[in-house]
Amino acid sequence: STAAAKEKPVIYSIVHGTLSDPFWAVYRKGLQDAASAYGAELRALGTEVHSVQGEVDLFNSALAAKPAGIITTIPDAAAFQEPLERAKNAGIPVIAINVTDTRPKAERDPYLFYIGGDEYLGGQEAAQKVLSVKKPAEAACWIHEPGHTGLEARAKGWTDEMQKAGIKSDTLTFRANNPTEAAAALKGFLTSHPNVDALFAVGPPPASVALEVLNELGKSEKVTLISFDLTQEQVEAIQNGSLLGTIEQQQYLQGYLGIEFMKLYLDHGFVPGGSVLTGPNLVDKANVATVKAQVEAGFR
Amino acid sequence: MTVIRLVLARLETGALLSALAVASIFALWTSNFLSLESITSVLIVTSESAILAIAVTLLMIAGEFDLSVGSVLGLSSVVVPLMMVNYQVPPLAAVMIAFAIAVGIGLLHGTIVRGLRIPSFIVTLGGLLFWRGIVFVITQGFPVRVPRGSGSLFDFFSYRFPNGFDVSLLWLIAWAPVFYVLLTQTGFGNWIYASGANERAARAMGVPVDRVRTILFVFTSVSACLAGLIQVGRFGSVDATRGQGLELEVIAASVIGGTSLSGGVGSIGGTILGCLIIGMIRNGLAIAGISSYWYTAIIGLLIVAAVLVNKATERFRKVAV
Amino acid sequence: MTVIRLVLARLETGALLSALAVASIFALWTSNFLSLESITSVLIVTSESAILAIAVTLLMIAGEFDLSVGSVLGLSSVVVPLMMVNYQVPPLAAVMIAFAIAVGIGLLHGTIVRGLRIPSFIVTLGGLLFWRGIVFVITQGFPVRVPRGSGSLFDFFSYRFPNGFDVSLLWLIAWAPVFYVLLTQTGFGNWIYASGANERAARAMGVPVDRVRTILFVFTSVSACLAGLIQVGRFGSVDATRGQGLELEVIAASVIGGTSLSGGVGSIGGTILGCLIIGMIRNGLAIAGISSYWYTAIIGLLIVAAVLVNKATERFRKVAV
Amino acid sequence: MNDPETANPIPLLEVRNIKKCFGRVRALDGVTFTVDRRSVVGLLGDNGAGKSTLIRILNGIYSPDAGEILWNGRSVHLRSPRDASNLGFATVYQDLAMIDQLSIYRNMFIGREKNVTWNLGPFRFLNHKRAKRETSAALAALGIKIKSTETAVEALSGGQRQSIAIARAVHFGGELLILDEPTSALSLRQTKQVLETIEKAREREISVIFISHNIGHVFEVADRFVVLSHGQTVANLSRVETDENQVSHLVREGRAVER
Amino acid sequence: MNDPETANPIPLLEVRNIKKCFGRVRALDGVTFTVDRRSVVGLLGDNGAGKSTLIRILNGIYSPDAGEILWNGRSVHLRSPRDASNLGFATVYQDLAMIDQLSIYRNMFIGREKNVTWNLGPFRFLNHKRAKRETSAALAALGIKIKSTETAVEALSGGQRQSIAIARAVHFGGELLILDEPTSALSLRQTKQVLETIEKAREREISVIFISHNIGHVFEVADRFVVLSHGQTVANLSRVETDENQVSHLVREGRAVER
Ligand SMILES: Nc1ncnc2c1ncn2[C@@H]1O[C@H](COP(=O)(O)OP(=O)(O)OP(=O)(O)O)[C@@H](O)[C@H]1O
Ligand SMILES: Nc1ncnc2c1ncn2[C@@H]1O[C@H](COP(=O)(O)OP(=O)(O)OP(=O)(O)O)[C@@H](O)[C@H]1O
Ligand SMILES: [Mg+2]
Ligand SMILES: [Mg+2]
Repeated sequence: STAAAKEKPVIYSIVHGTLSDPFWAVYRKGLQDAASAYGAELRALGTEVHSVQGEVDLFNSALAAKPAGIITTIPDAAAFQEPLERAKNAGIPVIAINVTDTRPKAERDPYLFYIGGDEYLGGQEAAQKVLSVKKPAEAACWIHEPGHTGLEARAKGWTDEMQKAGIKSDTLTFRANNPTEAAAALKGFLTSHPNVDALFAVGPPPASVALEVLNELGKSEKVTLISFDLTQEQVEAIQNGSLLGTIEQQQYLQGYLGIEFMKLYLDHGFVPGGSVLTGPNLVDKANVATVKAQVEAGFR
Repeated sequence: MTVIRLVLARLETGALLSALAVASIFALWTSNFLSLESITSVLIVTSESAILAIAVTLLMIAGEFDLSVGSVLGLSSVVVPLMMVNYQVPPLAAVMIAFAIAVGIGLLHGTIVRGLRIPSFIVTLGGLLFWRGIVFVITQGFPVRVPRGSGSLFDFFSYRFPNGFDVSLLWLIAWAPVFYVLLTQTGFGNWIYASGANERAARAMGVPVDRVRTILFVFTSVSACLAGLIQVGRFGSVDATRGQGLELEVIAASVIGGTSLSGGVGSIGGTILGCLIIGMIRNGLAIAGISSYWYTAIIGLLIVAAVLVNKATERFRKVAV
Repeated sequence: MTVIRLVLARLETGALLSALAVASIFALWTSNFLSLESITSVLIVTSESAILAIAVTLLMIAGEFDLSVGSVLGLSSVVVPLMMVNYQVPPLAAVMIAFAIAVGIGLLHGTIVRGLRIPSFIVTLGGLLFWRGIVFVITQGFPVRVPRGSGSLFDFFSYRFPNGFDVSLLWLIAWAPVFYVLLTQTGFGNWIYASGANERAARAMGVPVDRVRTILFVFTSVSACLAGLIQVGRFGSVDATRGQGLELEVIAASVIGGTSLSGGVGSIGGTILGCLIIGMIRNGLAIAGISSYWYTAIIGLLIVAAVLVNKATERFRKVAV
Repeated sequence: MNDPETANPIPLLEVRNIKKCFGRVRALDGVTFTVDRRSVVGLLGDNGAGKSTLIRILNGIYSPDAGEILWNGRSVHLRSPRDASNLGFATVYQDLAMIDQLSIYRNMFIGREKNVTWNLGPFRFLNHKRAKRETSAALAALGIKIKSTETAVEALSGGQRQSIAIARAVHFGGELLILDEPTSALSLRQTKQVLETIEKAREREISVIFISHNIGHVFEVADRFVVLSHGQTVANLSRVETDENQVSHLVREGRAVER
Repeated sequence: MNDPETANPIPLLEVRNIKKCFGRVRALDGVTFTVDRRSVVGLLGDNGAGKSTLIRILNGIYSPDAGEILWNGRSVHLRSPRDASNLGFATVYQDLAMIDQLSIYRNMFIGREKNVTWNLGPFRFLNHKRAKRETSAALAALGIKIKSTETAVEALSGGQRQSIAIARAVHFGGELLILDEPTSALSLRQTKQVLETIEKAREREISVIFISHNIGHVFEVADRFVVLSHGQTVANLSRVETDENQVSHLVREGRAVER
């Protein structure tokens, strides 16, 4: 068995944000579950704050460790071009997850294939869901980490879709690390924009703050709130109606499939025909009951 | 005349003028800034950050920094609900344990700074990373649901009255005078000023500088814990990033309130006003409808402008502590 | 004996010992730490941050802080490709404009600090927020890509040789000695130390403290610009968060390298070693595959430990600048 | 006080063979002398002789490399100025050691707050009024005129600062008053007052170590003259054994007159 | 130097009716005196009389509330110590103003680096060797013995520090040397050397303003005695007009003897 343990392939996973983010926690669980199922040695790394540069530096370090394979997000195709080429030259296979280079295969960065969702589509879907229940007088979308490419893409999907429907949508850029401050700012915004009756929170931290603020202002009815990703709090909010729904990427799959596909590639050279899409997936009152237990168990 | 002179002479006066200037700008700019809703939300923000910033101010007066407060706040915010949910620890016990941990962390920081003579900046930068890492280890990154059923306990930290005010304001009203008296009316307060203004002379005069600073490290950790608990009660869940970036903001509030980065100068009132100024700027801009990409830039401008008002009136203030 | 004494006496020696300690730990721990791949990637990271940290060190020796460097780095990184893409500005001109903007920002910060007597902490905290805000405004939050055709120009800042080394290392090798000579071999260097060690005495001795500091604010901005352009060259694109959080990291590198937060003490060599230490810790932990749970916590521990090695050998060093 | 016999053989303070090096500089290289009860010892020596270093050692700021300090006949280890002040030392340092930014009256009571506190249960609070009053009184006793005790020390003239440091030491003076060049910045008038204060201290059973380069001043008050040179005690003479000229010569040459 | 006539009626420095208040403290309340070429002016006064404040004004550290300073007959505005040193003032401040952490030789040349630089195209570099050599020479000229000029100033004794400050001022001394209590921490031997240095300066056509509380020392070298009291000039006497007793009395009482 010691020989088998030595055989365990080392697989790195690298993401462009802090793994202490709730989103990545679920992803990590997918990684771990698959790693123990398939006998891989997992090394999951993330930056301390959202940082493409920090991620590339981690990627370079991972290359130096000469692992069997790397699973990475590609938040910026240009920044990853050179490192990915080096990985290719070194014969280290790379699977992209979560965000990627969207160019056609011939032009894009050299990696095997992509497992993930599409942030922009997710934003659009959030807007469509809101539009399916009402036509907002004015809308807004809250990015808690301005400049974070994935979040910006979600916001853009929402804003574009709202604009198509002829609805003005503001973008808020308050940070949510200090929820009290964020709450005060959101209240200020809602005071100065009394017509806003649809709000898109691009992740769990702003969703949590928005739920509390709307509740305190007594505007839970008036302002339709929709969000991204899933936490227990969001599930409960969907159940009690204060949250219309949430878009998720099923990021557990990104982690689990990342390891699984990497193992399959390493053992047998399998490569799927195209991208494996794990999202976007809408969770609303209709299906929330089915995901609730999953959320509590850390799968969503 | 003498009264005016005396008022103008106080360190807090500059911060007060800055605060008034900021308030006037927003009151003129937007009609809603003086609404009850807006005032209460500014006060809630101010109370929370001031509870923390006051302790940080004392430490800065004594000539040291604590960069770890954000992480310690995160740790205590996470530990309490986690203990209650996962280990069925009774709420009160969980809170006591959190405070005990905070005391331990403060003692640890103080002891390393003092015993190993490593600059507090490095020790607490290490703390910033280490305690954040610990939060991550114990939560595995998952947000922790706050058991609201136990509302009764968290109400103690952050109950919201029907008129919109929050218990946190009462905490500040209770907390600030204690530190004010400590700083201005006790020998320990003397020692705080002396340690920061001239460490060598303070030692020569018999001030136990190391002990003073260690106690203040405990104060900052305990204040971070309290501020964390106040926040926990208000929002339904805590994630592992809670409190990130807070260290710079509380130092900024202190400095806006007149605290010197090189030690020896500062006041409780000034710091509270500094927190108020930051709170008003954030809230006022949002009310004024500046919420988008300009938001960050304009906060930067207004912070400098606020301190400018303070400086412009400084020459009237020339009385020693 | 005397040689050993002289070497031990230097400020850099402590940082060197810390660096060796960190390198040994990782070399023993993981087999790949000393591979070419690993060494080059540490050197790239070190060069980029050291170019910036050196200027920050000079400013800290002169007794001031610059918190805005991360934002200025972000701004100049964004401005160059943006001008090239949106306004068809020729690459060289775009780079010149970026440097001109950096000079302007440095002068502005220096002038506000000096003319309005606002603490540099506040001015550059304002700068941190303001310039970052401007980046958000001009990019609207989206990354900017560097036009490929212009590769030749950016190769000048960051070209990776086939053996893995990068031009940025040459920049550091060119940049560091200039500042080293400036600090140790010129009158201006004397003034830098004097301004930070005892501002009042420096003025009385005829040192133009304000001018010295203003020039150093320009240096930090220009260095941030250079570091930004090197990164643009390396990544081929910029996002709006580029450089966020960098201010604390470069200050930490300086302090690890022996720079005092209260001014008057510091060295170029120490700072480069400080950057190297941080770079090695990050790289080494990644190569060792430390569970991401513990990653952050262990960085914190190692930073404190690195400074501890430095301090443990301090008593051998007692020679003035 | 413990031993009120007049012919007490145990001196108040005994310094035995103290040594202290800074790197390769031997600041103190075997200093030995005693301070009797109710006596004023003049400590003399050229610049850099080691006088201030000795004073710092007596206050626990530096620890000696070798040697022993006996207080009332018992060996003591001084680890900080706090230890020294608990024993009953009160010192005016050559570099004064005051907190420039703080007011005069706060400087007066830093580290000595218990003298002006009132208690509320377990808590002790400063009595600012009393602190100011006592400060004014202490300054007046030394003949120092200062408008307000709320002035910051940094706003004072060199001599005024020095006066305050002396007032502080004298006010709390326990059993041993240590004055390291206390009159260097003082005007003639102030200096006279300080010399009188030293005389009065002796009358109040307080012993004094008095350092000065003005041998005339030292002669006005001291009972005993200890001369240091290059860190060594080169002379230890009682008033009756010597005269100003001999002492001057010893200080200048670092050794006795060749006979 | 501009005007080598011996019977020049224009004094080197003229201070006219200078006033300076700090809040409600009138530190200077109309000070007027002149410094002739090749003369030593003794500036005297009780503690807090305003002497150091005047020196700081002459160095552009404070700006006067009223009054005028004439240099070679022309009115000058001093905005910083740099201005003053460009005019040709060299000052020893009462609080010494040195950079403790830096070495002796660096302290010697701070703000005066151009004296020890070598040029490479447009760039100027410090010549450390020369700086150390010149420092050693300057110290030796004052009879100061210090092992290494690389020692940090903070490691020096009080008197050694003061000697370095004097050496610095004397070494660069332009046309006016301003010494604010330069001998307060010096031993007899050092003091003598400083007084001799003052004499020599006068011979080298350098004028001196000398502040001290030791009237004996002032009498050894000064040609003229200016006495301040409560910020006002209460006497301005040439050596021939007065004696030590009268000056002592003036300093002590702040006014002339009642006749
Ligand atoms: N911290 C230190 N580090 C290194 N050397 C020191 C230190 N303190 C004092 N010295 C050296 O020790 C010697 C004695 O210094 P000390 O201050 O005791 O002299 P002193 O007798 O008080 O002289 P003065 O009359 O000038 O005050 C001097 O040569 C001085 O340079
Ligand atoms: N920065 C300041 N702020 C307020 N008051 C000051 C300041 N500087 C000096 N003073 C006051 O001005 C007066 C004159 O002080 P100055 O230092 O000129 O006296 P001096 O003649 O040099 O005395 P000494 O002989 O003691 O050195 C003093 O009463 C002092 O308290
Ligand atoms: Mg001495
Ligand atoms: Mg004076």
